[in-house]
Amino acid sequence: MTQKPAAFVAIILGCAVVLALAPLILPPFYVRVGQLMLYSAGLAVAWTILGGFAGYASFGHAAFIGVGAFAAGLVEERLTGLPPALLLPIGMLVGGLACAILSAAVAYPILRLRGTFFAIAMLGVCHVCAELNNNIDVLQGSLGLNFPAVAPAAWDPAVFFYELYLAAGVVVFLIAWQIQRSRFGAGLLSIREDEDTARMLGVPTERYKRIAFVASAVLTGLLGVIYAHSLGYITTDSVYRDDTNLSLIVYSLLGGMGTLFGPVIGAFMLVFITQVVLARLLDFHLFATGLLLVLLVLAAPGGVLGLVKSWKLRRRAAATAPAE
Amino acid sequence: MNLIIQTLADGLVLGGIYALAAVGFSLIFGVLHVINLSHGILVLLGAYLALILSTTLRIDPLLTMPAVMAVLFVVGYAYQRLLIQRAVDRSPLGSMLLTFGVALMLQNTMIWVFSPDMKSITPGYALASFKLGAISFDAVRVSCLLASLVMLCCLAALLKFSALGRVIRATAQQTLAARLCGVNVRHVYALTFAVSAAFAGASGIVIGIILPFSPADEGTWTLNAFVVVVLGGVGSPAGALIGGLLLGIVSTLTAQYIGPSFPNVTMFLLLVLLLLVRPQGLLGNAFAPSR
Amino acid sequence: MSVHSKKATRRRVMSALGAAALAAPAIRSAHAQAKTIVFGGSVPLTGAAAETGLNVNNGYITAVSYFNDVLGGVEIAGEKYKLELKLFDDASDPARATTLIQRQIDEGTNFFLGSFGSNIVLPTAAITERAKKPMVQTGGGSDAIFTKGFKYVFGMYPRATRQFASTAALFKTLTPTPQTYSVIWTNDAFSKTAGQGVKLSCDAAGFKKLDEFELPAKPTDVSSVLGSVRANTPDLLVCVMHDQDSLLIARQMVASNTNVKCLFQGLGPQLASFREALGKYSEYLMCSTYWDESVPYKDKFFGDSRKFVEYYKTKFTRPIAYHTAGAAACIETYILAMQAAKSTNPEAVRDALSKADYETFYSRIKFTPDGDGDAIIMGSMIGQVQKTKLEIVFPEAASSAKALYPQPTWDKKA
Amino acid sequence: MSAAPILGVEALSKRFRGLLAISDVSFTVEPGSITSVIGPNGAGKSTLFNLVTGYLAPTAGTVLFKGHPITGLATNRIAELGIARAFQIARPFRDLSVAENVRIGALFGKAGRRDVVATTRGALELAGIAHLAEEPASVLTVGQLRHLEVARAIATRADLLLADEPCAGLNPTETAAMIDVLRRIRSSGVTVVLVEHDMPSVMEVSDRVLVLESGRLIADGTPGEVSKNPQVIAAYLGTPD
Repeated sequence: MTQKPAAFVAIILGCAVVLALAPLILPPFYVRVGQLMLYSAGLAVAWTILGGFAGYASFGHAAFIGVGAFAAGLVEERLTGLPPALLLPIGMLVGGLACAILSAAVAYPILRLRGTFFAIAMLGVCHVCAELNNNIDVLQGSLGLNFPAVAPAAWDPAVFFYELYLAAGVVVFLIAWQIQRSRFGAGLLSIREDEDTARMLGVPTERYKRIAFVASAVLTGLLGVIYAHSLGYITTDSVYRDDTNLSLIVYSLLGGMGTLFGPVIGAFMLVFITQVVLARLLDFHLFATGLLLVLLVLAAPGGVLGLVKSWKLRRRAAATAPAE
Repeated sequence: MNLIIQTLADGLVLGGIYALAAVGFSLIFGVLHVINLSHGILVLLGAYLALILSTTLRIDPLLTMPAVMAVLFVVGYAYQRLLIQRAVDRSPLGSMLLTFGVALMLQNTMIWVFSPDMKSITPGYALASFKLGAISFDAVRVSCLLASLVMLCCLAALLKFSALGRVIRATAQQTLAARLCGVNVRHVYALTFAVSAAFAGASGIVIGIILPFSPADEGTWTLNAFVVVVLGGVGSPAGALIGGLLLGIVSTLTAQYIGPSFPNVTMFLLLVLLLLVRPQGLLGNAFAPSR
Repeated sequence: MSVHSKKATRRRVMSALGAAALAAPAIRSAHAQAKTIVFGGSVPLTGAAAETGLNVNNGYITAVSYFNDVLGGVEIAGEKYKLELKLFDDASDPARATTLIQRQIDEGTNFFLGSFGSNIVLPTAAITERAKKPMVQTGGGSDAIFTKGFKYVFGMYPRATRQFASTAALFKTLTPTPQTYSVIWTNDAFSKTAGQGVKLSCDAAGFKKLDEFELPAKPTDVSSVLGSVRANTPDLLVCVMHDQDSLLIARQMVASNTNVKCLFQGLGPQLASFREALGKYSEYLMCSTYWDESVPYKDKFFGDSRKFVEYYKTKFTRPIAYHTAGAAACIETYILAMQAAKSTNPEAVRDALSKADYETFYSRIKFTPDGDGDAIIMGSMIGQVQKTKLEIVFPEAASSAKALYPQPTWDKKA
Repeated sequence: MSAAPILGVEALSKRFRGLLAISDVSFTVEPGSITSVIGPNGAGKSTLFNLVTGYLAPTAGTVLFKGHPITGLATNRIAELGIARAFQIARPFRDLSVAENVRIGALFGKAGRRDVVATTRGALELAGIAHLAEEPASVLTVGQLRHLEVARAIATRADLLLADEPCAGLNPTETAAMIDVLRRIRSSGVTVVLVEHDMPSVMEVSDRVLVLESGRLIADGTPGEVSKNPQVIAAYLGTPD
C-alpha cells in the first residue's frame, strides 16, 4: 500500500518486459498457455474493478466478451478492403464502444440490485445477449463469424497474440491499480463495505458504481475482441460461456477477493492447473477441476492472499505474545 | 382462439414441471442462503435412478418416486453434513463455488457411469394423448403435471403443518433465536437439504419422462430453477409454482407468437425486468423476518 | 444400464490417475518411440457434445487397435509402424482446444484428428494449418472451414450446404411425387447450416416450401411448431437437428397426431436407442446416414463393414454409430494416404490425401479441392426404418430396400 | 441570536402509511451550539434525523441548511454540503483499519479542497482514538466504535454533526469521555445536534434542548427551562389522571 508509485510502475513494467521476452525461449505450447494466462488474468482484473473493489460480483461478464467480439467482427467484416493492421484497432474501438453503450444502458437499473440478485441479473443479461446474438440472423451468432488474420506475416500468430494479451493485460492492470489507489478506489471500497454509510459520508455511490461498471465492461470487451481475433472464427458458444462467467469469480476467490494481485495469481494458477497439470486427463479433468474447487473452498476460503495474510497475522501474534 | 388456449394449456403443463424442478433449489436458498449449483445434478440423479428402477423392475416410472426420493433424501443429508456445512457460514460465493465444484465432479462421474448418451424414460402411455374440446393434451405431460402439483402440495403441507416444517421455518427466519431455543441448526440445515434433494429427485423422474436427458443437461436445470425462484420468490412451494407457471406460459407464448427460438430470450428478459421491479420475486421471501 | 463395464471404468480411472502422476509440466521427448505414428487432436468427452465425442473416440480406438493388434502394425514404404493415439478432452471450449493442440504440435505430433463443432475445429485447424500438419476430421461441416483456403484440412462429409443434395434426389424418386415441404432446424451452427442446405437442395429440385421453423438450440417443447404444421401440412417434413431433439419432435408428433406423408429426420432414426424409444412409431421414418453396417464397400484392411462391426463388438458393448465408423475411416484414410505417398512426411501425406480416391469399408473417399468430402461420393445415404431395422433406400447402388411412401398416420401404426 | 441559523426546519411532517411520525415540526439551530433532541421512545427523533440527512423524504415541509433548502437532495449531496451523521449502532467498514475508515470520511464529505492526511489525523485525535489508528475496525469495543463513528463523521469536515445517541449503552467513564469529545468538536467550530436518552449527559452538555413527543415538538429551551416544563415532565413520567 505504501510503495512509491514510480517504483511500482517500474516493477510492473520490468515484469512485463521479462514476460514479453519469454516467447524467445518458451516452447510454443507454453506460449499458448501464457496467452491464456494473460487473457484470463486481464479478464479477472477487469472483473475485479467492479466485483472485487466495489463488491458487485457479476456473474455475467462473458456478455461483454461476446458483445465486444461480435460488434468488432461484424464491423471488420464490412471493411475487408482495409489493411489488417488497421482492422484490429478499429475492431477494438468498436467492441469497446459497444460494451460501453450496453453497460451504460443496463447500469442504472441493474446496479440498484445488490449481492446475489445483482449476480443473477447479470447472468440474465449475459443470456439475453447470447440468445439475441444467436437468434438474430444478421448478427451471425449461430452460423459463426470469421475474423481477419491480423498478425503481421513475419510473426507467429501465437507469439503476436501473446504479446497483445500481455500489453492489454498490463494496461488493464495499471488502470485497476490507479483506480485502487485513487479517491475513486477508496469510494468503491467504501461501497463494498457498506453502501449506505458510504453515501452518508458523501461518496457519490451511484455515479461511482456506474463508472466502475462501464470501465470493467469496456476492458472486458477489449480483451474479448483480441480473443476473437486469436480464434479466427467464433460462434455464440465460443464467447458467451457460462464457464467463463464462473471462472472470473473463481480467479478472484482463488487468489484473494478484492485485492489487485489476487485475480492475477488466481488466473495464472487455475490456467496452469487446468491446461498443463490436468490437461492429459482425458475423461477425468472435469472431475479433477471440481475437486480442486471443493478443496479450495474448504481449505483456503480467503484465497492464496488470504492464506498469506492469516499466516502473517499468526506470525505477528506469535511475535507479540511473549511481550504481553 | 383455439391456438391461444392450446398455447396456454401447453404453458401450464410445462410450468408445473418447472415449478417442481425448482422448489428444492428455492428451499435451500431460502433457509441456508446457499445457491446450490449442483441442483441440476440432483435432478438428473433422480431421472437416472428412475430409469434404472423402472426398467429393471418393469414398473411405471412414476411409481419409483418413493424409492428415488428416499435415496436422494439420504444423499442430500450426507452432502450437506459432509460438505456444504463447512462453507455455509462463509460468503455466499464460497458455498456457491463449492456446489459448483461438486457439480463438475458428479457430472464427470455420471458420464462414466451412465455414459454421455441421451436417455429417456418411456412409460407405457408415453405416446397417448386425449382431447378436451379442441385442445389436445399429451397423456404423459398431463400425468407429470398432476404428479408435480401433488408433490408441491405435499411439500407445502410438510412445511406448514409438520414439526419438521415448523423447525425449518423458525431456523430460516431467526437462526440465532432457533439455536438459543435448542434447535440443532446443523441438523435442520441437513434435513432441509435432504428434503430439497428428495424433491429434486422427484422432479427428475417427471423430467426424464417428458424430455430426453444426459449428464450435460445439469446446467439447464440449475439455471431454470434459478429463474423460477427469482420470478416467484424464495422459499415457498407457492412461489415456485407461480414462477414455474409464469415461465412455462411465457415460454410457450413466445414460441408461438414471436418465434420458436426466442423463449430463452424472453425468459431472461423477464428475469432481469422482474428483478428490477420486484427483486424479492412475486411472492417475496417466504422466510423473511416479519417487520 | 451402465454402458461401460465396471472393469473398464476402473481401468479408465486408474489410467487417468497414472496420467495425472505423469502430467508434470515437463516437455516429453518429441519422438516417443521410433516407428510409431502418433495421431493427435481433441474430442469432446464432457460437455454438450460428449455423446458424439465418445462415439468418435471409440472409432479411433477400434481402428488403432485393429491395425496394431490384428494386423501387427502397418507397412509404409517397406517399414512397419505401430499407431498411437494421443487425444485430449476439449470440453467444447475453444480456448482449451487451441492451447492443447499446440502442445501436441510441440511434441512432434504430425497427424491430427478433428474435434466436434465447427467453432472448435476451425480455430484448431488454423493452428495445424500453420504448422503444416494435416487434419482429417469428422466433426466440422461448416462451410467456413472449407472456404478459408486451408490446404491441410480434410472433412469426411460434404460441407453443410451440400449435405442435402442426395436427400432431394431421393425425394424426386418417390411416387406419387411429393409437392411441398417444410423444414425445422435447431439454432446451432451445424443444424442451421444444414437447414439452409435443405432449402437450397429442395428448392433446386422443384419442391415448394410451405414453412420454415427455427427452434432454440436445446428445445424442450415443440407443440407450437406442430400446431402450425397441422394447420399447414406439407408432404415432406424435414427436421435437421441432433438426435435427442429429433426424438422430442417425433414423440410430440405422435402424441398430438400430427401427420405428414414423409417425416425425414437428419439425425435420429439411425440410432438403435432412438428406434427403441419410439417403438412401432419409428416405422417409415427416414434419416440421413453416412454409413450403415450393410453398406457394400470392400476394404483392404477390414474386409467390409460387417467385419469392422464384428471387430468393434469385441472391444465395446456400446451400440455402434456412424460417427464411430467415420472416425475409424479417418485413421484408415491416413494409412492409405501414407502408403500411397510411401512416406510419413506430413506434407507428402497431405498431397496424397488431396489426390485420394480410395474405397474403404465406410465409403469411397474423395475430397474436393477445398478439402470437404465430395458431395456425391461422400454424401449421405438415406435410411428408412422398416420392420425395426434401418434399411438403406438411397442411393440405389448401396440400397437394401425400396423406399416406402407415403407413411400411414400414427394411429394406424400403433 | 446574532448569526444566521445553520439549520432550519420548517413545518416538517412525515407520514408512514397513515401514521404521522413527525408532525409539523419547526425549529432552528444556531451555529457553534450543541442542541439535543430528546423525547420518549417512538417520539420520532430518529425519523427527524433521517429526514434532515436525506435518508427519508418528508411528506411536507422544508429543511434549510445555511439558508438553502436541502429537502429531497440525495444523501451524498447533503454530505457534500457539510452535514455529517454518526449512527447509534456504529457501522464501521469492518475490513478496514481505524485510520482507513476515517480516511474515507476525509476523502469525501464536504466539497472543497482538503489535506486528507492532516484531516484524518486531526479527526482521530479529536475523537481520542489516534492510538487505535492501525487496528482493524473489527476488533474495537462498542465504546471505541462510537468514537470511530464520530471521528469518521468529523473527518468529512462537516459544519453540522448529527449524532444519534452517542452515549447509549456506555458506562459512566465512557460517557464522560464522549461528552468531552463532543465539547471539543463544538470548540473546533462544528455545530452539534444530538439525539440522546441519557438525561444527565444531555443536561450537562447541551446549550439547548428540543423535546419531541408523538412526532410533535412540545418544548424548546435551555436545559434548565425544559426540565421544569410541565408538558415535558408529563411526557416522561406519564400524566396522572
